[in-house]
Amino acid sequence: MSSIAFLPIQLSYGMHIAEGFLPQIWSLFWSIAFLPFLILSIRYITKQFRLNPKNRMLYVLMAAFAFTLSSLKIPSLAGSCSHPTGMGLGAIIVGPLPMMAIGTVVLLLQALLIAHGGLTTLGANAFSMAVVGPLVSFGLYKGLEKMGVSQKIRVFIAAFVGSLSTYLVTSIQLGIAFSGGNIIETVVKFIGVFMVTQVPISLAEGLLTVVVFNLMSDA
Amino acid sequence: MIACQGVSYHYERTKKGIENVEFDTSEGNIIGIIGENGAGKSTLFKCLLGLYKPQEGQITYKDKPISYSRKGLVELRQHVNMVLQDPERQLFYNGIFDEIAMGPRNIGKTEPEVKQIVDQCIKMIHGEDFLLTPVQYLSFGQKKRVSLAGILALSCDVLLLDEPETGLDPMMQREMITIIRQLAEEGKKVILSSHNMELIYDVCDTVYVMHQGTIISKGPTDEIMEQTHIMKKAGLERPLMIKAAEAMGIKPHTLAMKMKTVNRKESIDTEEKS
Amino acid sequence: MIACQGVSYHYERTKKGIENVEFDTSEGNIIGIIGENGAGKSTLFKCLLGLYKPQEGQITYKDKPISYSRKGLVELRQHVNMVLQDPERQLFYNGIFDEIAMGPRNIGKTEPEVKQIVDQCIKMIHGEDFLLTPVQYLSFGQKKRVSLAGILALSCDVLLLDEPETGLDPMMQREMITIIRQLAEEGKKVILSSHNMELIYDVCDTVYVMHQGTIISKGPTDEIMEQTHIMKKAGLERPLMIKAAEAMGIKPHTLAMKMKTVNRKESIDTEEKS
Amino acid sequence: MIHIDAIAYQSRWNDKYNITRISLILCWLVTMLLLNNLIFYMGSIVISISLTLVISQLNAIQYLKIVRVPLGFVFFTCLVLVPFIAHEIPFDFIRGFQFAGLWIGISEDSLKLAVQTLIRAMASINVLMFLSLTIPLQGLIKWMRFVHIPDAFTELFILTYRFIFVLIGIATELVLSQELRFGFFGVKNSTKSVISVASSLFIKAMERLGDLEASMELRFFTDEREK
Repeated sequence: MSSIAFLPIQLSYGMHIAEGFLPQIWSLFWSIAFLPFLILSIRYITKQFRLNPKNRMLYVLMAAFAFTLSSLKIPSLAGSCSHPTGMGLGAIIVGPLPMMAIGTVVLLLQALLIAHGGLTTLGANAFSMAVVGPLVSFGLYKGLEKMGVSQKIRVFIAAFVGSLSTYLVTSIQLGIAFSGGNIIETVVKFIGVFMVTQVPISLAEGLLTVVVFNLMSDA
Repeated sequence: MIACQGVSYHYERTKKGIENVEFDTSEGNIIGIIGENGAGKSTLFKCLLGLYKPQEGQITYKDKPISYSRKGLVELRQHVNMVLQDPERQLFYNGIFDEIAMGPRNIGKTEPEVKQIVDQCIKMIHGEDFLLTPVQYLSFGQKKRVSLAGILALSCDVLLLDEPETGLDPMMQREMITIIRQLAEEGKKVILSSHNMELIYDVCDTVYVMHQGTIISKGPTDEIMEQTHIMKKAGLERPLMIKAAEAMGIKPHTLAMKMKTVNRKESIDTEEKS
Repeated sequence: MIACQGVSYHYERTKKGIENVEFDTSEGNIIGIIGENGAGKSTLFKCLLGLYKPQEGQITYKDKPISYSRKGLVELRQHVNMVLQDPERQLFYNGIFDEIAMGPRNIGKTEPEVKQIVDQCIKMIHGEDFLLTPVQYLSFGQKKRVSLAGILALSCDVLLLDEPETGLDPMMQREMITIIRQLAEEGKKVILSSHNMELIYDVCDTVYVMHQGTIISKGPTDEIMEQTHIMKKAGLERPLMIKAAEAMGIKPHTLAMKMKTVNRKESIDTEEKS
Repeated sequence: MIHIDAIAYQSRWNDKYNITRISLILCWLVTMLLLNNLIFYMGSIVISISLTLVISQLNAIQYLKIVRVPLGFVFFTCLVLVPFIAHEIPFDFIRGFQFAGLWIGISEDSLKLAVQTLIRAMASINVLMFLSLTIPLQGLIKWMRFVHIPDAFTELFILTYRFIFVLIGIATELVLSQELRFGFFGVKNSTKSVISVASSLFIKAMERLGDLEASMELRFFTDEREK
């Protein structure tokens, strides 16, 4: 038991909204906004499981990979309180639709196993990380492909901007919920505060995704 | 060179760990650590590497207590380092050169120095033949040797090997033994943990027996491994060689000498045929 | 029960694989397959399981060629199945009950039937103590036993074991051997691959020696393993028991008998003490 | 930190009344949020912590060590709530300054908002911890089946729960071996090593795919949905 319980694991906080942080109206709003996407995604993965059972383990490993990234202790990476999410990578490999369910599973496990995020804020977090992020990444990847941009740059931009968009959406969610009448100003405030950690992390996410893609095409 | 004085380390919740461990490398160049799974072998290794800080006792390198500052640990690990059991989990690059060069590069060696170090390490692991093969096409045994070379590149003088023979077929095991012996001859201390009693009996000068976090016995390998009650207590079995000698009513040493003749004859036979 | 006639299977890219393999289980209940890493052992296993379809030759189960249709394979694997070397690659659930129940459930057994099967399998692997522990908190040896139970639950009559002893400490190895013997006594055919010549020599009735994709020798374990040239050719070593006997100038069988007395005496001694 | 799972597994009642307990805790969480009442929040904090300590058999210090990180994060985010940004000086203005035509500062309202949010989040986090420290995920899986969450999602959840332990095991060794070869020596090395660990982990995960598929096929996993 010791070997598992005391892995050098620590919390590294990404841009997840903590349990109970949002007022009830916004918890409800984002949960409802997210629900149709989740239903669509579950329908899609149900069909995919039936179509090709191999997809099941592919999705599982995507989810497990994203979770593991978030629970890894990286020694002495000073100033980092965040981590890459692997969502952009997933979106490029399996498409954005299954990533919505995969992202939700990851968020659920993060909330329950590493107290990162929450249940009442699951809707809000999933909307930014599992819906907008993968959609942006996938859209950019496909869009840039049509424009004839080279693979490496496409992958980088897709992952980088996808990760940034997740953080932008979270800032907007927080801004709207705590605006006190000044929505734009408050959103800008949150964007500014979290920029310090999120921009380097998004860069790392972009780089990581490029490296993985190179390794995959080598192998 | 490296030694433990009364070292205890307990994991927070399970209270397991190691208790009052005395360990030193003064006797013998190849030192074996044996015990069941969970007896504390890897906890001890992690303490020796400064990965865990003992709650009691101290660890000394060349008679000085080790420092747990970032700088102190980097210093320590240039002298004391470990090869993990599973090579798959310690190879990061596609090219063997880059893989072996990783450690030296990280501590800021210049490229000509790196080149020299890598060449040397390749020689030590007898890896000249496959130097240019991408890592993913290597056999398990070759990967294991490359991961050893990656640590040798740090030119440390104490080398911890975690189950160096696991997963190797008999020929590769023999090659690994040859390499271990060579390292010891060059003056390095090799500390190895293993479940293979024959291997330990074959290569180790000294052996430490662990059981439930404590060292229940230490001494010259042949003396310790002959003692049924110690081995039984530790959940181990005496090496076949010793049992066979007992069955025949002779000394294990005598059998070992006779076996050497057999082995020598065998290799001569094979050479003649080929 | 299961047999190969002139089976060849080559990998598309590397051209490696197995060539003209003749294999059957008529002699002996525990059959060993030995050879270097890459000699073709796991390719043969995959062919026997219908995971690979041989390019030449055929595989028969109870004298009927196996069918590679979806239905045929499901049918086959209810009789012939395999336990992988690394339990981490085989365990799908955190709950041990669900893990063992997975196979039976998938072939449509009802829950009461499943419950009965799982109970039986738990007993076979002596796993009553840790039945309720989630898989992630089991020791390596326990995981290995659970992965065995997951296959036993299919109540197949031919069981392939890939290096069943790797990573186990001596006591757990002995436990694994006991389980293997029990299975054989119950009338199952056990086919195992291993690098541990002592294990093979100890438990197998028949042994197949593979080298570069072909079977270079087969026969009763003691006869085959005594032959230096075969073992050398396959890149293996004769078991220590045989070498020791040769060194003493006696028959391996005589030594084995004497060893049994030693082992028996040892366990009696320990029992008295405890 | 994943030892929350180990604690839940070792807690009293780890296998008892899981479905009821989960349903009750979820109701508690939602009711608390809906009532939005300070006294109710305070009461919740006291009750949830006491219950957690009793059932999980943790002592107060161990518990604090676990909640320290999420609470610290919430506290930090609440600090961000304190300063307001507005075009006009609010009537309950306390202190601040004007910058580029905007007022930045603290008002009674913004302070109150921050404190309220902090208390609400603290209460909710403690209730969530009560759930995750006293009910193992195995129980949650039962609950998910009980309330008929679609099979595919539950399946994805169960298998992911299993494989995070496998991947964390691999990742831990990858990090260890980087650490031993000075991979985290300096910022530049660290960044390189993090990416190196993450990408190796991904490749290893994908390599498993083949094995897992074979392993699934051997136990007819693939046929389950076809019935």
